[in-house]
Amino acid sequence: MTPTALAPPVRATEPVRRRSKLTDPAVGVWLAAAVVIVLGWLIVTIDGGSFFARANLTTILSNCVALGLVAVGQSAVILTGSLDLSVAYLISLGTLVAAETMQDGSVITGILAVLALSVAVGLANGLIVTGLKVNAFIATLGTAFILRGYIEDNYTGPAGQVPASFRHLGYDRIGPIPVSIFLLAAVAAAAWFLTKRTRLGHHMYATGGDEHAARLSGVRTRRTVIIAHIICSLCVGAAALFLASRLGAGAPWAGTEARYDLESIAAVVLGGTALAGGRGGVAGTLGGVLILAVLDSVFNQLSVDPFFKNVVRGVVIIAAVALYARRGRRSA
Amino acid sequence: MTTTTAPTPAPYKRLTAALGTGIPVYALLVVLLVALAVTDPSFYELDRFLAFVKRAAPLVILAAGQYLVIVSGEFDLSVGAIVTAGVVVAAELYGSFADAHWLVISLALVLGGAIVGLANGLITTALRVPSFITTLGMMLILEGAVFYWTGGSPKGVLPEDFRALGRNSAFGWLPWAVLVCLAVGAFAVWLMRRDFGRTLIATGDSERTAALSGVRVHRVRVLAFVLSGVAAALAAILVGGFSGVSAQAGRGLEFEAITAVVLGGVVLGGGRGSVIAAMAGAFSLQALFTLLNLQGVSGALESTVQGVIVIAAVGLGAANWSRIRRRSHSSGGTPS
Amino acid sequence: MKRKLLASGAAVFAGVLLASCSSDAPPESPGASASDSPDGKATEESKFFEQAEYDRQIKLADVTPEGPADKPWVQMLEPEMRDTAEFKKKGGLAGTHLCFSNAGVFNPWRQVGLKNMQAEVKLHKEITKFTVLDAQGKDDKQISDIEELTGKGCDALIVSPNTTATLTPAVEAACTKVPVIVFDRGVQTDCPVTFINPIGGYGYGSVAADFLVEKVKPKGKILALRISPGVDVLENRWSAAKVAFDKSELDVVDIKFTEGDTAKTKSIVADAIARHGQIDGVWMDAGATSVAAIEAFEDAGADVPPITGEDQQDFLKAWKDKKLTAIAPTYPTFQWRTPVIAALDILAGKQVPKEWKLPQPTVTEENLDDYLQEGMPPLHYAMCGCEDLPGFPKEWGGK
Amino acid sequence: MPATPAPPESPQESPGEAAPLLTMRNVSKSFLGVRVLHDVGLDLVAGEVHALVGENGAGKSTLMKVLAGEHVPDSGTIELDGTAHAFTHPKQAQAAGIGIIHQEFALLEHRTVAENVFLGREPTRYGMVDRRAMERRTGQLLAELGETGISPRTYVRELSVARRQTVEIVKALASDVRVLVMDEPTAPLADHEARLLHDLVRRLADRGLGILYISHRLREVFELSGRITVLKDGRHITTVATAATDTDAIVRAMVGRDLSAYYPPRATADQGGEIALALRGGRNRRLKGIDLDLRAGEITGIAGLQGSGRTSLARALFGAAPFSEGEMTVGGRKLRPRSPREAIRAGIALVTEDRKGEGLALRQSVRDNALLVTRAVPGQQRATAARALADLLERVRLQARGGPDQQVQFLSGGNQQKVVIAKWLAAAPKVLLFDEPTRGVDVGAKAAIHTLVRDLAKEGLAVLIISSELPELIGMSDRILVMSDGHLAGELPAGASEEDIMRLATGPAVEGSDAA
Repeated sequence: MTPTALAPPVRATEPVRRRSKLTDPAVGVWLAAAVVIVLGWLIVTIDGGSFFARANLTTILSNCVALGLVAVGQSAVILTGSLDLSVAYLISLGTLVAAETMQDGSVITGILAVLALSVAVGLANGLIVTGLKVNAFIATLGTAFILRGYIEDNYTGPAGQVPASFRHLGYDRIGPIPVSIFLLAAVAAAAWFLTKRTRLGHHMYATGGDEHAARLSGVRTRRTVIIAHIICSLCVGAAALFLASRLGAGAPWAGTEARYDLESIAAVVLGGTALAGGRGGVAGTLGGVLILAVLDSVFNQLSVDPFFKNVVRGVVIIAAVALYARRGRRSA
Repeated sequence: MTTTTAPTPAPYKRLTAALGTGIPVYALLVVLLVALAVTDPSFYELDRFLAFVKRAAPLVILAAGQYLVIVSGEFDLSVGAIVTAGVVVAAELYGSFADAHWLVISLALVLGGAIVGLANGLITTALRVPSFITTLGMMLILEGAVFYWTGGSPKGVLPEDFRALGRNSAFGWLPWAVLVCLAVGAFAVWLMRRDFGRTLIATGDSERTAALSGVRVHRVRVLAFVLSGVAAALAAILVGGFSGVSAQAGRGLEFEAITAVVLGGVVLGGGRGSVIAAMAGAFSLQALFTLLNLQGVSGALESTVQGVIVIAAVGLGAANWSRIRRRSHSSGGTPS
Repeated sequence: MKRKLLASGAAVFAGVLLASCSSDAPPESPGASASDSPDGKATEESKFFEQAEYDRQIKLADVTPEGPADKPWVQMLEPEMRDTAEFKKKGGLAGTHLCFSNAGVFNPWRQVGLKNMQAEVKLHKEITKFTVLDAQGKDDKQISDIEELTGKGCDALIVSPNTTATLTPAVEAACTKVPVIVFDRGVQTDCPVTFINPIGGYGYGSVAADFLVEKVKPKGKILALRISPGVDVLENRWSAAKVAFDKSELDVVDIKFTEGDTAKTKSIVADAIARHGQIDGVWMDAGATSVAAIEAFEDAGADVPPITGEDQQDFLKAWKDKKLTAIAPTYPTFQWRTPVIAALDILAGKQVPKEWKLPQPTVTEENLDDYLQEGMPPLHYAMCGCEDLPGFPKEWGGK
Repeated sequence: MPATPAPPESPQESPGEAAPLLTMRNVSKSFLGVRVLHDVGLDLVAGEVHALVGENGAGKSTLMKVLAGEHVPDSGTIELDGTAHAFTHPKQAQAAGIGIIHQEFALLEHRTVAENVFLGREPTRYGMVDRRAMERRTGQLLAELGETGISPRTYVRELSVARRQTVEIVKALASDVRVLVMDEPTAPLADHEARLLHDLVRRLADRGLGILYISHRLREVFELSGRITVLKDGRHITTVATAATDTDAIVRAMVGRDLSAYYPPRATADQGGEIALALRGGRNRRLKGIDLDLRAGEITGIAGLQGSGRTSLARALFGAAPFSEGEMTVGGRKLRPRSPREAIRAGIALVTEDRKGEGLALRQSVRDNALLVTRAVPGQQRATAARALADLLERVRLQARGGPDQQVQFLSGGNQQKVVIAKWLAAAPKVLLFDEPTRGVDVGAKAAIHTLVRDLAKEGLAVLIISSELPELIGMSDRILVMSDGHLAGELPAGASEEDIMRLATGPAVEGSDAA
């Protein structure tokens, strides 16, 4: 199986025969991803490394998982015209809750606990955005601060411990494919199904596209936004579970050090979803995530200076989005 | 098309016209200042208060710059990185030219800020990249580039004459930072009254209208970004002066600045809000931090309190105007 | 949605149980101490204070190290040597490939350290390849990095863990494939061939605290400035200091987190002075912001009270210029040289200590001048033991 | 005027013996303390077209939004088939069988027609949205309306205004409505499209729908409706059978006074003013070689169907969608504007058809809007404009409660249009281009604007008016150019008949995509 194996969503674009297939960002993103992979392979090979070595593939894929899960959730909210900056701290808290409940409870209770936490936070975000009409940017930034305070006040370091059985999620692999990819695939598929195939999904696109019009058409826009936030948090919860199984314990900075908040947004936009909402989708997002993961792996192979990495990442993100803008203009 | 909006009574309108959407922030500021007085009566002794203003200065300046960008309908997430870069670069420059005149270095920083802003602006307008992404990328680039250049930490020290602006006082009692802050504030207010300011807001409100009225929307926006970059550079000079070399001088400042602006009732998405309110937002934020320090709130809990208050304040602001905002389909992207 | 997620989750587990044909997970049990705080959300004491370890470190402080006094990075305290024949590299050391998984270079301490290590590698012709992967402070990435490195045919793997608890599984996995050397932070397993670190956080914290206890008059108000919560090394320093303060007459009036932000530090100190009238002593868990703290006192027109810092040049300079009452316990960066040396010893089959304890010198009034080096950058760490390394001082930013 | 709570029930007034399908009684609504509906009542019988007329601010839209469940009335009752309803969300109104066609389209540009039509009530199978069913049904509905040009899979962004209008109607029909409210459905349509719509409306009525028809175009009101209800200042003035009244009576009821002269007398003396703007062989993607002279003091009307290139011509002259070839001289100077800025510098002004999107910065004050052009393109007027603002607003007869500081979003359509005109007058232009100058403007304001435009011409401005409303065009223009398929199909003298115009307009023309 090649990396594209983690992309059932791509098929999304096929059954729906649309004139604008070419302008569908997802396609472009996956093409871009393919290009990046080929280039990466060339560069690494020239450098004398082996890009398609098992270890490397595994690394790339497992690096996709955490960011992928978060980004899928993030695309749900961004599609709906909102935004979530609280994901990073939710991840941290998630890993802690997971590790602690699993330590003196069963794995299932741990999972349930994390998902419950996620629902709560998502609900809070949604209510603040729709109820108090606080701009999503500020609202979720606020929740982020609140979570952060809670974490720093209650945790002074890694806490809890996940049972070995749960670790399989983080470490096992089938051939080069880490099983955690299937978690991502499952969640992504669910999210894709939800956004593309259900009424809720249609309403999400509508709300993101034109909140006023959607409301006039009888869409319960507030409810939609709230649900979108809950979906997002649930995906983040999944990411937290994965990280917990990978780290073996809960870490107060699991989410923040990796800057999952901004990274996920970058991935989503990289995946061709419009920040304004109403356009794009999960399929593209996964492509964006893959691109970032491949870049990282290439940097690793060439052991690029970590500071220089950031420069390249920044350039790539801007350049990619600039390209979409051009495509959009031509096709429009 | 017939009017879809309900007529509103005159006095109400005049009030809003006078205070803009900033009423809640002024209220918040007053409350916080009173709270400060209660917590620590000596807070209003001249030097203490000036020290407070001095401390707030960088954020206020950042807020002013950020306001220009936000009111034109964009974002600038790169200001924090600009501040960090500014401080580090200054130190690095002094590392190589130990006896450079402080004015030269400062101008170099301001120029640098302007260039970064220019890049942000051009990428956003000419290349049509959403400013959120442009400036996010710029943030990564700046942080990466600066540390790549300095190998992680600056090699020079900031001499006293450079630091005077951020640290010392004129006539022994009036901190230079306060003067700079006042100057920037005055300039910002003046600017917003000028043609540039008005066309800038109009652009943020309706880009097409502005364009069809002869506004060079791209140029106006780019200029906003440039000014924001310059403001960030000034903030860098003050921060560097105030607290010396630090590899993380500007960490999180971009969010603080945006929060401040939004606290000031400025609508993300553009076209709404006053620069004074935005700066008041910055003062409120700083007052909040100070209050939390003086109250001796457990270091860890501070951020929680901060989060709650920010949400509450903005929520209050939104609530006040929600009726109106729902009618004018705000481009802020927040479903209401 | 929730149901779907659960379902998918369950599916995954099923899949795992069936198809765990291969696992990079360690054999079993990640070592206990991640769970040594039953409720997990531990207060500093229960989680970060272990009496035994504390006593040990206090004792070690007075032990005279074995080895050349002029080369502290090869000295050892109370070593119990272990045999390493099993790791002896076939065909001699020539063409050795060393690998290093670094937590990151996100602060000057690590930057100086990394330079030390790279320079040390240059000293040894037999090392022909030195691969460094930087995790940029992400546990998840470091885990992947370690997995990746174990697949790169390294002769030995040096690990500087980003987090103690969370890196344990990855290191355990690596141990089964290649000799592992861990330094700076430990991991909760004894599988690495050797674990290199200085005396440690308790030593650091108590040295600083004892200094204040001695210099500050009883009932004196102490301000404790900490970088950020949750960093084990720093937590240890604080918990040790707390012990000392609790024993003393001193009154710790404020414990604040500066996040290493100098501006925030100045604000905090200024407000503390305003709030408590005066501050009689400042304890710091790291030197990064000590100069800012000093300035805050100056700006407030108050005398700088006894203060503790670290061996960074800017602090030492301020200390000397302003004739402060100060002390600088260190967490020496020369420890970054040791792993390379250790690796070569191991590959040569020489004995190495099971736990390689390095000395942890303290900068005091007396030896201040030895460590204050003209022309070195402000954030350079004096205790780098890098003076004899190739490229000094240029590589370290000095002139 | 006395407020008559419930409409007078007398045989000749309510056709069809049937009990009313919809009855609204004593509906009152206030915003921020201002009462905008006073005990308004209204009833609707199945199969009738009931016209609702009144000036802007009369409360038509508010009443409609109450019915749609967008506003919750302070008091009053709504009965459908005798069962009372209290709607709090559009969804409930929909469920009850009330369909609304808003004048601002509630369509999502980036979704397909089908997705739009079924938005909010997508059919599902096994929890999945049933695209096929959706598209099939949409196809049927479109067919029923005789609209075959639209595929259910097309994206709305690819449709012309007229077709979006159709989609809106289909959208309303998709949920089986019994009451259909249409708020100025013909406003964005050209006359022949409007006629198609009228037929459609009649057919819908014949199907037994009750149709509430809001419009400013009295002519169509008289063509279509069975009864007319007049609102003024949020009060119910009267409900009469259309057969039993005439235009003047209705206008009197609406305005409260006589509007004897709809159109100001045409100028005669200055027919031969010198040429202010000359265009030769103007071409671009939409325009195929246009020759045009605009004379000072003359009002030139441009007629044509949607997509005939009327708007494209105006935008090209204004540099917003420039000519790719052709010669243009403005005030004797050779200049083919490549940007609005250049055009403005040369003294050209354009009042666009999309007032809210292109004419105004809605959240800004009247002052800021009025001065926008002079601020953006500082010229010699720059200094004077700010000082002369008061006179300027006086001149356009702006009525704004809050004075120059009022946000324009709170002004009526008419006053908003006056602000737009003021904005351009501030820049002292020589050539004034109007695209649909009175769209969505109520009768009173219309007259004011017409007079103003005529005065401006008298003062020596060269004026060009594009309008889909032929009476307006004929009433205002000194000569009429008819466009068709991107070129000038012909020129007609003042007072030409609608038939002549339509003949030229619909001649060889092929309906292309909309130019707006």
